[in-house]
Amino acid sequence: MQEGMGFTPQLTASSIAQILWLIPAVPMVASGVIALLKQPARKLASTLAIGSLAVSLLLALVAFGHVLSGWSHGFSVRETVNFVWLPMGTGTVDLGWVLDPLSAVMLVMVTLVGLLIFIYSTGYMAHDENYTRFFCFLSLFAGAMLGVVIANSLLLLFMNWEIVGLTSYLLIGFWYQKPSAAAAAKKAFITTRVGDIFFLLGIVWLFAQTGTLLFYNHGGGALEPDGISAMLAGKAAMGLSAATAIGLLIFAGAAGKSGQLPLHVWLPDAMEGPTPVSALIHAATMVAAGVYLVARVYPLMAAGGTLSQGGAVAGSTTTALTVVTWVGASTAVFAALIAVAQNDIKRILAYSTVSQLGYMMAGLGMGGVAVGMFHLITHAFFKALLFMGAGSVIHGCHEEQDIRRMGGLRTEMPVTFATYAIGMLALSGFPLLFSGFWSKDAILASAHDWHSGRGPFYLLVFGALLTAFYMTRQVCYVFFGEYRGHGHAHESPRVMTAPLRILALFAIGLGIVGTPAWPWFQAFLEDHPAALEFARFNEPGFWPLIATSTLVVFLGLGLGWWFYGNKSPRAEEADAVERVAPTVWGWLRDRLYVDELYGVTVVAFYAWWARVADWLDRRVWGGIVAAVTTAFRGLAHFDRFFDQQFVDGGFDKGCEEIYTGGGLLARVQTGRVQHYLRLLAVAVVVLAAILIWSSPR
Amino acid sequence: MVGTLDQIFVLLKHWIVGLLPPVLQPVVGVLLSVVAIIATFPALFALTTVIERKGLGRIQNRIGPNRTGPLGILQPVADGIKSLTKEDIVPLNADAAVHFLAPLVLVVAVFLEFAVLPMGRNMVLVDMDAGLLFFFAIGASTELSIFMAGWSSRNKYSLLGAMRAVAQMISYEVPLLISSVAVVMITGSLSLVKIVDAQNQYTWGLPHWYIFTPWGCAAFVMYAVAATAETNRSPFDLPEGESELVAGYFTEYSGFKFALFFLGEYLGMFAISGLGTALFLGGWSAPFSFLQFVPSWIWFFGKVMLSICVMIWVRGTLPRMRQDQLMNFAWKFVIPFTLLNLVNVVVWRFMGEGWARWIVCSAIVVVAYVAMARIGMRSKKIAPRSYRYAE
Amino acid sequence: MSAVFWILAALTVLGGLAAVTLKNTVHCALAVTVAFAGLALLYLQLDAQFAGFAQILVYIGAVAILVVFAILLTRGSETPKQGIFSRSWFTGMTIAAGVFAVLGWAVIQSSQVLPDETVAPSVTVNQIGNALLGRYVLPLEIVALLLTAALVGAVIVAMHEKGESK
Amino acid sequence: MTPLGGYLLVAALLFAIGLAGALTRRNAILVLIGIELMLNAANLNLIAFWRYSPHPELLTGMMFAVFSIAVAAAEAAVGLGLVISIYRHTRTTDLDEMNRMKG
Repeated sequence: MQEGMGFTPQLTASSIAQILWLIPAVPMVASGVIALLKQPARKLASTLAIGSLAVSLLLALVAFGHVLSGWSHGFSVRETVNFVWLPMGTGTVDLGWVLDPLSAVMLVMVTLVGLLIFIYSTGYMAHDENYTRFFCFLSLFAGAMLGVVIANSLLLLFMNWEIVGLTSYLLIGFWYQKPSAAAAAKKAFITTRVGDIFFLLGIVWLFAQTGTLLFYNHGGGALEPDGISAMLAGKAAMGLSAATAIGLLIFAGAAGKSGQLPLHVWLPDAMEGPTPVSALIHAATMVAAGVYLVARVYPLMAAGGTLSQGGAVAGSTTTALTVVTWVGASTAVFAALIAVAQNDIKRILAYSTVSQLGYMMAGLGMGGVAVGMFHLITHAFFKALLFMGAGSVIHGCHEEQDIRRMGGLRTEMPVTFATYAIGMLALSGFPLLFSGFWSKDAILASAHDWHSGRGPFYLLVFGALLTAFYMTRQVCYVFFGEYRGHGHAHESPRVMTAPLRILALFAIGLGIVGTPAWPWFQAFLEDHPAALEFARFNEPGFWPLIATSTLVVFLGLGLGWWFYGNKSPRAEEADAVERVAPTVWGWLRDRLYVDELYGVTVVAFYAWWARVADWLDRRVWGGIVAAVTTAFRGLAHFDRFFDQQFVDGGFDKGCEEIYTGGGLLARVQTGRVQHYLRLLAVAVVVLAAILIWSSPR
Repeated sequence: MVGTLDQIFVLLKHWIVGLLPPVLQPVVGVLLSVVAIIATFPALFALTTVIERKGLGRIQNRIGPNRTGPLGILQPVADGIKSLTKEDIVPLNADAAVHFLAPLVLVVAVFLEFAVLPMGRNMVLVDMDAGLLFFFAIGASTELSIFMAGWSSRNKYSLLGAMRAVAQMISYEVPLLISSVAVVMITGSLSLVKIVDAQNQYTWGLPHWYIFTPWGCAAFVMYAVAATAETNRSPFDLPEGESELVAGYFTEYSGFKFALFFLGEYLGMFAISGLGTALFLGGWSAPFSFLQFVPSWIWFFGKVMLSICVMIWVRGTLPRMRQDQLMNFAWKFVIPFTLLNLVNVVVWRFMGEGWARWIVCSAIVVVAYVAMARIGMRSKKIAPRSYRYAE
Repeated sequence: MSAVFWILAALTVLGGLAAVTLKNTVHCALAVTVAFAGLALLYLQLDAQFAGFAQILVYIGAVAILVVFAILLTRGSETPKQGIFSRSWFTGMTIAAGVFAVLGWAVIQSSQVLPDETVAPSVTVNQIGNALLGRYVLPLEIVALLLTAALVGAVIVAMHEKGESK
Repeated sequence: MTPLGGYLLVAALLFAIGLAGALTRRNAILVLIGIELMLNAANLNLIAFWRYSPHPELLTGMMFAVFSIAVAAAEAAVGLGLVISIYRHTRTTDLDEMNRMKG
């Protein structure tokens, strides 16, 4: 573990760390209770869910405060509580949880955003008949996510990871009556599974290498120097060290969860789920889980490279991080490109999410934990804001999702518009004012002075341009021009708009904790004291960078406005960009044919393989089974014969004997009370006589 | 002087016994008291009949018997002579032996009941340790005689009357017993003499009669109800409801046997009111400390006659009950209430001296009464009686 | 052996005999009542006041009445045409005689070892009450339970079933 | 013949009478009466033994009798109830005709 500036690690687990497990446990229990509720118990269900998450939020805040105080007193707080879960042979499999800056920050973020989303859902799902089921899933999801966050053991993390996957499946397929929703759920589940397989392999391999699954265990953990060196010692194919291989495997899992390039296909389809779900899963928490995982195992990723203070790899980077970086960067651009040509309001956001996740990955790869996590946090807030804004738009337009059938909502839904605009500006990184700008800027900065090549930098800048462009496009479509949808749009209820306002505040305000001038957040994550020094502004190449990103953003906004500003195109007529470059537009609209590609390759292969297996089943195994069956039936026939002839026969004989015997005895049972009484009396006489004669005189 | 007047009968008895040879003394002593009882109560019975008839007459706005003797005082004598001289009819296919035995059993049993009643200071025939138990045991055996009467006279009215009477007496014996158990629980003795002694003390000139305690009052009311039912008095006089079955179980009796039954009934009344007096009204003790100079036996008989007059008054006032009402009243109100009252007694007994227990126990009584009345009322719909043929 | 004892014994035994031999069922019931009364007096003779009064209260006050009711409810008062004794009455009598012979013989045999006249125990009801709620409280409770159960059971057994035509 | 012996004899006689009644009468109710007599005989025994026991102040015998009186009352109630319900089904109380339960 990193020890900068003579920070002394604090080892003893404090009371709050002891009860840290409550944070995930409370919502899980709540979901269990809700699962037992009857369908009409709506109010109770939502109250339970929200209340439980509020409790978790309080606990998380306490934990955060604890870490904060420890940090400000110059400790690097990392408190772990481990216990033996499964002793096997000589070794044991331990589970445990950890409280350190990383998990503390994540805890606060997840609980806070989650709580807001819960409140929002009470309004959004108000008319759904399966309200209680929804909240059951929601709180189960929240619990699992929190479990992922606090896990100090890869295994525990993986368990919660899988629960998260399951709940996301349940939630995406919440409206399972819709075939598309069911399909989307299946797709999400399977696609993430692909990643998880690699993840599991990585876990096993790691266990084989280090003999423990704990991250930190007072020097005995996998991520502590001994474990790292143990993994570095191991060798994998192609001259890679085991550490790198494991890192890549785990990254594959992360990529699956947070929709990185090869495995991103499920995320856009997952928009079939209810909007709060999209906000919860695809903005704030689940997809962030991947990023969080990479951040969590960052020491492993960075293994081999020389660690500077703050854990960012100085000098020559490592293979794993390079991969992460390139995947992230390409995902960012790729998804942004697709997002340009989508018409479904939520799909656009989904693709933007994918690209933003790409940013985070790239940030992790190049700038270290702090950079990536900072963007994760800010993004979580404004993307949740955007999704929920989209939700309220959809709500207001009578479940219409096609942006070409909206427009002019600026006047009908002022609150939504204002908050949405804030979110959009934050996302596209409007200079100085919004949090998105600072986090993205940090990533760009780290990309700019990355040692192995400028490629990612250019990609990311282009991505930023696109981001600004498609967000502008969307906003123009939705809020400007005149209303083109059916019916009359209306503003959403307070219970939905209130969370929007709060999130909007965060979207603006959160930037200040991470400005280059006062990199408090980074400092907090990297365990060295934060200092306010404007000197950083004068570093060479700082202003140019700011200027570039600002320029890019304005360019994107301007282009967007120029194409779409205030002219409200009908649904049937061609899109503005389409008129310019039809072919490109076609590709983009069809999402660069990735799905189709998978369709003809992977899916087709599996289908063929399934047919083969089917043939095997029917012909070969089926034949064998049939043969065995006939043999047994023959045996059974013989058996029956034997039974009927000998066993039954003998038994019947015996029964007859007993029956006749009983008949004889039954004669005594005359059914007359007095006869019984008579026998009794005779017995008395005999008994008394015996007593008298036997008694000594 | 006061003492002598108080103890006059006791002294008289001792004087007479003193004249005899010691061999006979115990026997004669007992015999004398028995004779005294057997002489006194029939006389009271005669007095009561005339009081009742005249009282009822007044209540029903008549004059009542006023021919024989001054103001009809001699009416009972006339009745007696008449019933003695009348022919004694036994129905043809009646069960003669039982028909004959029934009234005897009744009268004998009732007379036995007086053996344990303290009728004044030192004036009790046998001071049994289990006097109360004795009283109830004997009282229970009167039912049998009534059944004998009803069954033996081969007459549906008599049989029905007997059945009603027995059922009613069994039902009301239970509350009678339980409400007296309350007293026993406080006094800690089954002997009536001890019970009366326990009540014969005064604070600020007021006696410690049990009727003046919450539980005692409740118990006494219940006792009074049960007693009227036990003696087949109105409003519980279904067994001899003239309008329904001619005269109940002694329809087929005439002449002297009838008189015996009549006597038996009134002796029963005396016995029950005597017991009630002993249990709740302080027996022979004076109502105020300054009245103690009055002889104790006067108080006893005064109280008995008073309660008899109340019974007559009730008879003249209340209409007769219906059979199902009777039973419901017994099993659904009286018995549960008396049982609750027992709990109340326990509370009283263990709360110790002081005003607190008065409040608590009274509260319990009132609450219990109201609650049970409500519950009882809920089941049956009490509508104003509708006259189908009148008006 | 006081004369009183013999009188009471005679009363009891005769009552019992009448109860089992009389033709009319109701007479039997009344006779058995006499036997009960005799027994009660015997108890008093044995200085068991409480038991005696309990006997009167329970048997004469309750059981006898019950029996009488049962007789009337089952039309038992008219005598059956084929005699009051069951077909196998002779064996019954002999067996009963045998039992009496055995018991009586046993008593006679052991009469000389039996204790002779002893002082009458003076038992107040107070002591009995204390014993009932002290040493014998458990049997008391059990008996209370039994009586309740018997009450309910008897009611249920004898009650008209619904819809049963009568 | 000691007094206790006398009581025991009376009890035995009563028991025999009760038994005879229970064995020979047709009417179920009378059989019950016989059984009651037997019970009473037993009670008489108990009380007699108590009276002449070395420690009568222990009250054991009399308590036994009192309890058995209570139990007998319960028994009579249930028995008669049974008889009545039997009578309701088979319009008779004649035991010679009640042999429905023969094996």
